[in-house]
Formats: sequence, C-alpha cells, structure tokens
Amino acid sequence: MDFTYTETQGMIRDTLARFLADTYDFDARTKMIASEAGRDPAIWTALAQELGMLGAAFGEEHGGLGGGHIENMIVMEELGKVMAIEPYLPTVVIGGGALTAAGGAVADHMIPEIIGGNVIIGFAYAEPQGRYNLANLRTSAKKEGAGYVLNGHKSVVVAAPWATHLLVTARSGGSQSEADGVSLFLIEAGLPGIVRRDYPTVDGFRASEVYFENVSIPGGALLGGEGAALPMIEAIVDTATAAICAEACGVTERLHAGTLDYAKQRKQFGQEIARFQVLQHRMVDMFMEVEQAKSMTIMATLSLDKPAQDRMAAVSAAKAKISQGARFVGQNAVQTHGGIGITQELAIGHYFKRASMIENQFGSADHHLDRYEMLTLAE
Amino acid sequence: MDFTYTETQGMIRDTLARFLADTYDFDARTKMIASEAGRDPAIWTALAQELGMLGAAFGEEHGGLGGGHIENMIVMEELGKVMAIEPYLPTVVIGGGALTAAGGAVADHMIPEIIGGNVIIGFAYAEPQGRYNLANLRTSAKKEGAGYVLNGHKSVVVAAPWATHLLVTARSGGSQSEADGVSLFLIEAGLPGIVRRDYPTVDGFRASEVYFENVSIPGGALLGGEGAALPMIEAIVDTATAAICAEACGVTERLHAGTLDYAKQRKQFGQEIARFQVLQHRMVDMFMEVEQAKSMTIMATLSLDKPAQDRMAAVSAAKAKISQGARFVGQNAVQTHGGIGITQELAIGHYFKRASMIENQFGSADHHLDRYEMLTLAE
Amino acid sequence: MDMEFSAEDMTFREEVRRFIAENYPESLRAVQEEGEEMAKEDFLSWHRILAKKGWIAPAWPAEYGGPGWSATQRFIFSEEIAAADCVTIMPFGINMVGPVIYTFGTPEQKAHFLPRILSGDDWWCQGYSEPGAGSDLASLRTAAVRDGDDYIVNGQKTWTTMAQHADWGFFLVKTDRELKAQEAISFLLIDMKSPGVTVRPIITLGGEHEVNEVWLENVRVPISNRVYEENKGWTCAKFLLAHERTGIAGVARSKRGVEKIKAIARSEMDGERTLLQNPFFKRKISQLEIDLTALEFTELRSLAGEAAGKGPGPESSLLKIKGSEIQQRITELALEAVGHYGAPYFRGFGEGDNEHAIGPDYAHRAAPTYFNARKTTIYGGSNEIQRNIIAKMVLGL
Amino acid sequence: MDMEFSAEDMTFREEVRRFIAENYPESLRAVQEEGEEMAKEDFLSWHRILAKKGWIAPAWPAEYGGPGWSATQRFIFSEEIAAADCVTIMPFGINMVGPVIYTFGTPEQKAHFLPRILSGDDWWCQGYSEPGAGSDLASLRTAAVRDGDDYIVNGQKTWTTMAQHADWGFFLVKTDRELKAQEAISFLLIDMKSPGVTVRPIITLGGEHEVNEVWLENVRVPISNRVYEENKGWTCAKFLLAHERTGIAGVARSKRGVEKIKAIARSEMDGERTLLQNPFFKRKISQLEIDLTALEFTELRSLAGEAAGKGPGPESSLLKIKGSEIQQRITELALEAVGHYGAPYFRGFGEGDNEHAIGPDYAHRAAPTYFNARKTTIYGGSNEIQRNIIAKMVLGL
Repeated sequence: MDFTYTETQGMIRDTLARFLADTYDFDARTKMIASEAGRDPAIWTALAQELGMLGAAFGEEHGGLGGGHIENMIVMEELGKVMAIEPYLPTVVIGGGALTAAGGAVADHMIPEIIGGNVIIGFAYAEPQGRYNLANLRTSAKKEGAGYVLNGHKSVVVAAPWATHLLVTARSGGSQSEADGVSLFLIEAGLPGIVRRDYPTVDGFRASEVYFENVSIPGGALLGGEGAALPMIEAIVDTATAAICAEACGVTERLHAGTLDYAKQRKQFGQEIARFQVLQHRMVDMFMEVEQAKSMTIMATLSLDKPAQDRMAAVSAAKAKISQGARFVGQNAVQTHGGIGITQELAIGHYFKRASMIENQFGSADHHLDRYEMLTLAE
Repeated sequence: MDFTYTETQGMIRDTLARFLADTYDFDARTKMIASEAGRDPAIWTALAQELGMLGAAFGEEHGGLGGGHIENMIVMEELGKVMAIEPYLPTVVIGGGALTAAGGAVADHMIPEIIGGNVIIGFAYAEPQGRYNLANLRTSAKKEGAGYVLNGHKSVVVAAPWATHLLVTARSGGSQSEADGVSLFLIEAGLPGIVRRDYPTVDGFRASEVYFENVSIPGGALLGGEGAALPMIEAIVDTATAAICAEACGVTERLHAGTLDYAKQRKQFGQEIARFQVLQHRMVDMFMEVEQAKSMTIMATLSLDKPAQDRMAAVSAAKAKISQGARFVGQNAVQTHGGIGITQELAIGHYFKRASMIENQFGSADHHLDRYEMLTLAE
Repeated sequence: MDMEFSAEDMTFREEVRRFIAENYPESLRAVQEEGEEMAKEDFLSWHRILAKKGWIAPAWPAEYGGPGWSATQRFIFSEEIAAADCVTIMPFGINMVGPVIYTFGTPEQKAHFLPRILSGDDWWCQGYSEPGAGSDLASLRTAAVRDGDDYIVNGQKTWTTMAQHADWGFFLVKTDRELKAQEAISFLLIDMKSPGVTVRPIITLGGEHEVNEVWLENVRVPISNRVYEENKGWTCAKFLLAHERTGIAGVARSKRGVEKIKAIARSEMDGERTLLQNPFFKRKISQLEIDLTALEFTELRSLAGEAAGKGPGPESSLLKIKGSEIQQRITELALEAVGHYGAPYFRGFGEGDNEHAIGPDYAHRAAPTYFNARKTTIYGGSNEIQRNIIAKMVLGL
Repeated sequence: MDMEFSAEDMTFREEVRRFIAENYPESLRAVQEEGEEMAKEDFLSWHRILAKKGWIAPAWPAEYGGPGWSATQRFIFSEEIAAADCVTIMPFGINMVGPVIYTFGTPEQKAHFLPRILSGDDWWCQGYSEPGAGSDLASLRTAAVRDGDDYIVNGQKTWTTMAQHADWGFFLVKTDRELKAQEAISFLLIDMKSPGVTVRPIITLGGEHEVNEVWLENVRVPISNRVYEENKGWTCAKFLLAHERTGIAGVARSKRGVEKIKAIARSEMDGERTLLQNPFFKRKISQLEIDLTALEFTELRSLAGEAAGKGPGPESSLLKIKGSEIQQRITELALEAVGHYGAPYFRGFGEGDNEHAIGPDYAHRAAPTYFNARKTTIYGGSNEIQRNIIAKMVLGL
C-alpha cells in the first residue's frame, strides 16, 4: 500500500500548477469564456507542445509519458483548481481512454494526434430521454455497405463546438435500453449531416446539441466490437467519473481555501468573521469534506483497473460521496461569503457553479447510490 | 381558524401542571420506577378522583367533561413534560377512544369506570412479525358458541402488568396481512389462559409479552363488527399517534429548556458554555424543532375527525416530523450536556431515552413517510 | 381550536380566485413562462390592476388605503396569488417604506407618498446595506450633514434590489459622528433622480441584474424627507425589519413550487418509470411537503398570536430561516430533476434567437434559479443573524 | 501509488486470522453474545493470550515488547481482531500509559511497569477529567503537594473508565498553584490501593457501570512515580492525546458493525420483504458504508503519512469526529431495525432468570447500546473540541 506520487508524477503536478498559475487566473479565464470562441486555443497548444501534458496519461509506444489513471487524476485536480475549461476530460480521459482500450490502427494514428494537441474530442453519449443510463439510446447506427449511417440527437455534448472529432454511442441493434446492440464510434466532427446547436454552459464550458441526420461514417470509425461496446463504454465513463472526482477535489479545495481567506479578512460586528465559532466549525466541516473527497478519489482511481463489479462499486461510492461533498462545500462557501458570494465578480461563485454541475455530471449522488447498492447490497 | 384554548382547556392544563409539579418530580418518578410495582397507584387515583382529569376527553353523557382530542393533547403534553409513566395513553386515549367509537352498552359501562380510575387498559396490538403493520396478525379469535377463543402472542404491551383489561387485535378470518378479518376485543386481563411475561422498558414503563393460550372470551367483548375492525383500529392508532406527538412536545420542550439552563450555568474554558456560538445556534435549532413539533401536533390533532385519507396523511406528516425532531433534540441535549448527559443521575438522559422511544413508537419516520406518500403521492 | 376556514373565508377565497383568473394579464404570463428578466412595466401592469381593485396593500390600515382584511383573509389572498403564479409585487413600497411612512411619517409625507406607493407611480428601493457591512447595520458609514434646510449625503450602498428602476429610495444614514451607531442613524427618503446618485449593476450568479450599487455623492436631500426624528432612524429600521419578516416564510409560493417540482418529476423519465416514481426523489418531495406543512402551521400559530394582539416577535426569525431553507431545497430538486439539461445557459446568449430553448421548457432556468436562490439565506438578515436573534431575544443567551 | 496488500501482508493476515480462530476463548464468545457486562477476568483472558503470543502491544517498539510490525500490519491486525468480534483490549495500559512510560519514563519506571502492562498484571485507569472540567484539561483542580519523598494528592476525578478494576491509575495533577495551568501540571502514577483512594460508580443511560468517580484524599504518592519532570505533565498529556486519536476512527470495528446491521436487516421482516429490501433502510446502510470507506481511506492516507515520517497531526481529529459519528449511526440503525423490541429492558432486572431474552437475540441490547454510544462524540475530547482543534491547528483560525 502506497499513497505517494512518483517523482515524475510530482513533476507533472508542479509543472502544470506553475503553468496554470501563470496563464489561468480568474480574469484570464473570464476573458476566454466571454470571447467568441469561448476558449483560448493557445493554452491547449501550450499544454500539448510546451508542457507535453497531454501525453502524461498515454503509453510510451504512442509517444506518451507512460502514465495512466493517476496522471489523469493529477491533471484533473490541477485543472479543477483554476476551473479550467480545457477539453482535457473529453479528449484525453474519455477519447484517449477509448482509443487505448480499443487499440489497433486507429489508436496508433489518433493518440499521437491527441498528444500533439491537434485533436479535440466531444463525447456524444447523453440523450434527452436517457438520464444517466448509458444503454438508453435512440441514436441509431445502421450498417450500410462497409460503413454505417447515423441518426439521432445527442444532448449537451461538452466541447463539441471546438471538437475535431466526436465519440458517439449509438445503437446498432437491440431495443432501446438493452445492453446488447450498443456500439461506439469515433468520427470526424465535420461530416455532412452533423448539425450542431452550440451554447455556453452555466459553468463556463461550451457545448452543443448534436443532431445526426443520415450521417455516413466509415467502418473504421467503430471502436470495439459492433453491438458489444457497452462494457467498454461503462469503463470509459467510470474513468471519466473518477476524473471529475479529481477535478472536484481541486474545485472544493479552492472553495474551502477561498472561504478561509475571506473569513480571515472580512469584518463584521467589529471582528473578522473567522472568529465566529459557527463559521469556524463550518469551515472545519468543509475541510473534512475536501479531505474525504481526496481519499475517495484516490480509492476510485486505484480501482479503475479492477474487475468491472469492483470498479463500478468503487467509482459509485466515490462519486456519491463527492457529489454530496461538492454541494456542502459549495453552498457553505457561498453562504459564508454572504452577498458577494453570489455575484459574478468573485471567483468563489464560479467555483460554486462548477461544483454544482459536478454534482450531477455522470450521475447524481442518488444514481450512484442506486448503482452501488445494486452491486453490493442486492438481495 | 383559531389556535387558542377554551377557558376550560386552559384550566385543565394549569390544574394538571400544578398537580404534576407537586407530585412528579424527577426523584419521585425514579422511586416509582424502582419500586416493585413500577408505579405509584395513588397518582392514578388522584388524577381520576381529585382532578377529574381522566374524564377530560370523554362526553358528558358518560360523566366526562365533554372534551376530546384537544383535551388528550393537553394532558399528554403535560405528562410528557414530567415523563409520567401513567397509563393515560393506553387507558384513556386508546381504550377510551375504542369504547367511544364502538359505543353501546360496553361503552356505557366501561367509560365511567375509566373516568373513575378503576380501570387500566393495555393495548395488545403489536406482534413479533408485524412491525408497524396493524393488519399483520397471527393472533386468532375463533368463534366458539356465543364467544371466541383467543390464541397468539402479543409484543411489548405497555402497562399490561398493571392492566385490569386488555384491548386485543386478533384475526377472526382472512389471511395474515389481509384488511378483512381483523377484530377488536376488550377483555379482562385475568382470564384463564392469559400468560404474561413482565419487564420494564428502557424508558421507565412496565410492559409484557402477552400469550393467549386458548383463552375463552365472551361475545360481548367484541368492539365494532367482527372481522371489520381495521378502519376503527387505524383511527384509534392515529389518535394514539397524535397523542404521543403531544407527549413529544412536552418531552422535547423540557430537553430544550434543560439544555438551556445547563448551558447558562456550566462553565468551560472560563465562560458559560452558553456563550459558545456553536452551542447557541444548536439550541436555536432545537427550539425550532420544538416549535415545529407543536405546530404539527396541533395540525394532526385537529385532523383526527377528518375523513380517513386526510386524517392518516396528517398524522403521518406529524409523526414523521416529530420522530426526526425528537431525535435531533434528544441527541443534541445529551451532546450539549457532555458526560453528565449520559448518566442515570440527571433527568436529561431520561428525557432523551423517552424521546428515543417515541421516535419509533407507532411507526418510525420512514414508516410514516411511506404512508404519507402512499396517500398523497401515489402515481 | 380549529383550523377550518369559515364560510365567509371560503367565499372570499372564491372571489380572489375569480378576480385573478379574470384580470391577470395574459401577456405577463407569457413573459413569465419564457423565464427571462421582467421589465419594469411587467411588474407594474399587475400592480396597477390590484391597485385599481384596492387590493394592492393587504396589510395597510383602511384609512391609508388598505382593504381592511383579517389576518386569515390576508393569508388566503397570499395563497391565491401564489397558486396562480402571479408576479411578485415589489415589496419596497407596499411592504416596507409604506408602513414606515404611515406609522412614523408627517401628515405631509403620508399625503404625498402613500397614494403614489399604492398607485405604483413611485417605484421604491432600499438603501440599507453597505460594502463591508452586510447584515451589520450598526456599522454604517454613509453620512448626512445638515446644510440649511437640506442634508448633504455621501456614501455607498450595495445589494440595492431593483434600484435600476427606482424613483425613490429609503436610506439609513448616519447623522451624527459622535453618537454610538444606533443612536446616530436617520431614515431618509431620497429622490433617485437627484444629482449625485449613481446606480451601478451587480450581476449575480444566474446572470440576473437584480441588485445594484448605489453611490451618493453630495446628494442634496430636503430635511422634510427625513422620516421620524433625527438620530431615531433605528426605530424605523427595527419596525421595518420585524415587518419584513412576516410573510418572508413564503409558504404559499413554496407550496406552488413543490407542485411545480412534482410536475417536472412526472414528466422526467428515470428509466422505465417517471422520476416521481423514483423512491428517493419522491421521498425528498414528501419530506419537503412535510417540512413546509410544519412551517405553514408555525406561521398560522404566529398569525393567530398576532390576531390576539401579540406583534410579530423575534420568533418570526424561525419563519425566515425555515422558509428560506425550503425555498432553496425546491430549487435544488429542480436542478437535480432536469439532469443533463441543467447545464445549458442562455441568458444574454444568442438573443433574438427564436428557436425554442434546449431541453424541456422547465429545464433552462433550473440552474440559474438554484444559484440565485442562495441569496434567500443571506438577505434580509442572513440566517446566521436570524439564529443570533433567536438566541438573544427568545432564548436569552 | 497503489492500494493492494503485498503477498507478505496477505500471509500475515492469514496468520492472524488463524491464530484468532484457534485461540480465542469460546467461553468469552458466549459471554459476549449474552450482551451482559464483562467481568475483569473476561477482558484479561484474551489479553493474556495475546500477551503470550507477543501481540498485545502492536504499536510498541520491539525493544519494549512490541511485535515490530509495519503500519500496514498493524492495520491488518486491527481489522482481523474486529472482524472476529474479539473483546476490546483495554487501552489504558497498552495504548495510553505504556507509550508515555517508554517515551518519558525513567529506566526504573520502564523496567517495572512495562512488563506488567504487557502481561496484564496491572489494570490501568486514566485520571484526567474532573467535575466541572470535562474536555477542559487546563482548569484542573486536583493538587499534589510535596512532603519529603512523596506527593500528597487531594482532589476528585470523574468519568474514570473501568476504575473499579484498576490496580494503577495515571493522573494529571497540579503541582504548582502559581504557574499557569499548562505549566503547573504533573503526570503521576498512583497505586489505586493507596489509602485515601475511593472509587464510586457512575451508572450510564444503558445501565452500564463503565465509568466512575475517583476521590483522592491525602493520597501519598512517591515522587518516583511521577513521569517526566515536575510541571511538565502537559507534554505527556499532549503526546498521549495525539496517540489516543490514532485508531479512534474505529474503522475495523465499524465495518464489522455494518455487517451486523445487515444481518439484522436480513432477518427482520418489513411486510412481505426483509428490512434490508426496504429501499430507505438499505440506503442508510449503503450511505454508512460509503462514509466508512471515506473514513478508511482518510485513515490510510494518514497512516501512509505517518510511515513517511509525519506524526499523527491535528488532522487526526477528523478521524475522531467522523469515526465517532459513524459508530453512533450504526447503533441508530440497530435500534430502528428492531422495532417494538427496542423497548424491553433487562439489565439487572430478573437476574437469575434463565429464560431467553424477549424478542430476537440482537434486539435486547439495541437501545442501551444506542444510549451508550452517545459517549463517543463526548469522550476523548468532545467533537466540538476536535473541531476547535482543527480550526486552530489546521486552518489557522
């Protein structure tokens, strides 16, 4: 048992932290979000080419640093600390994770492109009717010749407005919520028949509704077996869920630290509000949630390569706890700030917004408690 | 809309409060409980004969004061304030309620006996397998000649060791949890074949396991229609549930007041602990629970004569809220007292024990939330 | 003791319900359903309709233009207004400065201001909070210095709700530098069009422009616009605070809010069942309903006490605390209910876009409303302050 | 980073498990299942078996008789001990005064006391709390005055766990009336059979006799029984407090407790289904398990930090707070699970009664255990104190 970082891992964290401290302060982030594109592409390029950060989690055979889940955890936590809107999660964690799992020629081709910063991937998995059930799909992929024809509507595809590629779940067979018949495709984002409606999200990202209207895609776009991709998709989403747990650690750590700083300087009734015992104990409770979020994130991350049952139970336990913790820390950070906490002016409110979205992303606490029980308490 | 007591109701409350202040302090109660009998019969006699208190909730035609549910609420709240172990709930609220509902000769005979203090009734309704489901009965009443023969085992019959009579639910037909086939009997406690195993309860009452072994009872013992008593039993138990909500108001009020007193006098780190803001806010939260318990008790009590659906929803809403409040107030009273709160020496710990038992009596918060949803949110 | 409404009350309820059904502006309903910010005129249209009917100021004494209702009638009225999803009547004139003026004002002040509050001719805002003194009114720094028949006012206020529309504001200012805080405050009525008044927007988390900073630079205010005696403004402020807390429980609106959540949960699917059939989501709703019932009956007990001559005491802080917590929980449930569609954000983005909102109609405001609702435990004296008040005034701590 | 146990660790776990299976006294198991209070000999029987094996003091350095285990091995050992429902080894000698003596004691103290702690020949109790000074150790009043080679000790201690069995006690006493509290405290070892020592029982809510008052009247204590320097007892106390908090999370026992709740919920019926099939009861269990996992990994991170040379810091207060809350929730669930049969009370009533307990076996201790567990958030520094510690030491407030 060992909970320490390797030297390389420590370096990744420090390098990234320094870079973000220089480039990603609150004002810079606000400007990116307000810009036409909604991001600053130079940051992504720098992450790839100056820092080599996009390769941290990939194998050396593809030009990566030979890392994996722990490297993703480190990167996501640092990105969380500055509320980065960079598409690391869909591109590297999810897209990269799918490619690594699928292997073969497409991986050999695409992973170096990801590492080089030339590719951005949007994960088109959610559908209006599906809630958090990954198999509940109406989007269809009909075999036609050597390829497929895609039809359907995907909800809230984060980073889709920026994406070069889309990773799409679709039904190539079976009935609407059946485990069998689910396939996974990596396709170019600009194919004819792909219609997007773009919008910002409340927490600063850009996303799209994506409509597939008779989109012809090549057979080589298929990742994994036709109609047999659900287990792989579940593993990918678990990996992504662990990654946003790590992001939540960064976000809640800053919510806590920001609240502490504010409370030490803000005066009411003639003294710093940090001297009020009720607020002290509340900040202690926030601290305890942050610490437990870190513990659960490590637990879940170290479980990602376990057998599916164990992996799913571990990830659901972590996400349930962290959803609850993110709400607690976020709400109390705002409450302790008072009025200033609910304005756009201070970073704290924006951390709260991101924390609130993390709560339900890839499943609410209730969803994960359900799944945890199904796996461990079924009678 | 009117939430004030009538003059008579105010007098009942004041008279009872004065009497209990004189007779029922913590030491007196401790001695009663430790005595062989587990009670002081003189108190019951005085309540009946000196104060006329046992008639407050009965109609004038039976020699009562013409009151009803509100009088029960007043009495139970005062009894709660001193943690009285008097069998008012099973005898007057439950037994008296059943007799009033059934009417007829048995009521005309028995109610004056209750008012006179000559009768104590134990309510034998719970069974080992039944949890809070009133229809889940294995105790059987077989018709034999003009009467019935009882067989079965009743759990935790409070006041049974003192009882002159038992009010018994039994199955005269139907299958184990069926609504049809449930009958209600009021029988003498000393009939041949009734076997008791007596014990104290954790909160100071005496109770028994009651076993019926081929107990012959007369036909006149039947209250309500044979096999059709479930609606009446449900109404009686709702009345009883509202009554312990009132008792909970008395208990939690004292838990709160006792904590307040203690906090104002107890010093730590050089000041009264009442000056610690965390404890102040906690006592405010306790206060709010007590106030809300009072509101819900009034709401439930005033709903007892409404149609069954409305009555049940109101009582379940109240009991769920009060179960939660009783736990919150009890636990925090003990916590605020520290070590002394968990000894037998101080009253506070005993109030906590009673509050804890009230939590699950006639159904836990979860049970009542289930029932509330079934009545109001069924889809 | 009974909790039934009398036949007269029931008739009254019918009358109110019918009036709303027949008179509430359809155009306003459409704006509300879009979920966009209301224009000043939107608020005023409904205000004027109620004013014309004589129902705009339920709590005012009849002599000043109130309808002369009982506490129960006022309760019924507020229930029906909420049940019909009517826009909120801005409280600053009707519920706040109005009662201060008819209680403490001069005959001239009453004659001039009260009719204009009723009619909606004057839109009011409240100048209380200052930067660095949120709930701590005793440490105000905005100061008024006498100059002939005027005060010259300098300072800065913040969290001033709807000041962008305001014709008049009521302000707490210091009128004496020597005296202790509470003995040095006066209550001034300031024309927001006076030279030296600047209003700057504060944008809140959901993107709303509801609150403002108000800068006062050498603003000249006639002494005749001071309510009550100089340095006695604290008396007005305390009176108003107590007044503000009644009704702050928001029971009727929250009841309506719970119904809306149920409707959402009936239409959202959770696998093969509706979200309302999910036992845990259903449990959160039932727990909320029960907590709301407890709040409702606590408010009714408080109203009954009021009717019996006991003014709304410090225990009304309970209503504020529990009421605001419930309002927040409603918005939490809405956000949880809409799933993925909580994320898209539209305000101010792609305006002029005629397409329908992304996701179901009820989804696109869930997150901003949730964010915005965090204010309910902060404003009007934060819930921490309310607990301090109960600790001190009720528990004697 | 990885969280797997090494092959050596797995072998070690097997060895521990086998040893317990083969050596744990059957007679003790029977007493435990009855749920009655343990006699002194009951505790000692298992203590002596572990002592003989050399496993009684997992955390002690090998030179003083510890087994020389790694942190991971100690963790595994505690898990297995808990999983097998072994009686708790009294902590006062092994975990508390022992480490103080081998860290601060004289060679003579080490030579005399440590072997007797290991063997169980001496039963220890802790004389810290005083009436009027629960968690506030700085305001102690028990005083020791020098008289030749002795101290004369006068005062009163309370909450002294298991003092009724104790041969020795370690006491915090004031040795200087002039100095400030923390600079005036000394750490004395007192023979409980000394003239002037009186132990009086305190009966707690569940009817247990676990704690006592200890009266000290002119008790003569040789100066050689003082550990560390005079007036430096606070150093020992602080060391011991930090030591006491490790392991106080009680993860392994709570895991076992959750399993027991599951077993109860599998056997209790809730209508046609088991209680474990009730979604809300099941949810409380899963939430408890998840919170326990969070606590476990927080403890493991803390242990890893310790192994890397960071001593158990003030963040171990987190382990105390969350650990004690979880212990209480387990007892809450047990009481809720047993329904009606939580009410009957048997301790001390009808003793000699050979009949089986009323209701299912697991029911009759549910309420007393729930009541008794309220102590976990009070003792060892109440959870309020622990939050103060984190606020001060970790958050710098």
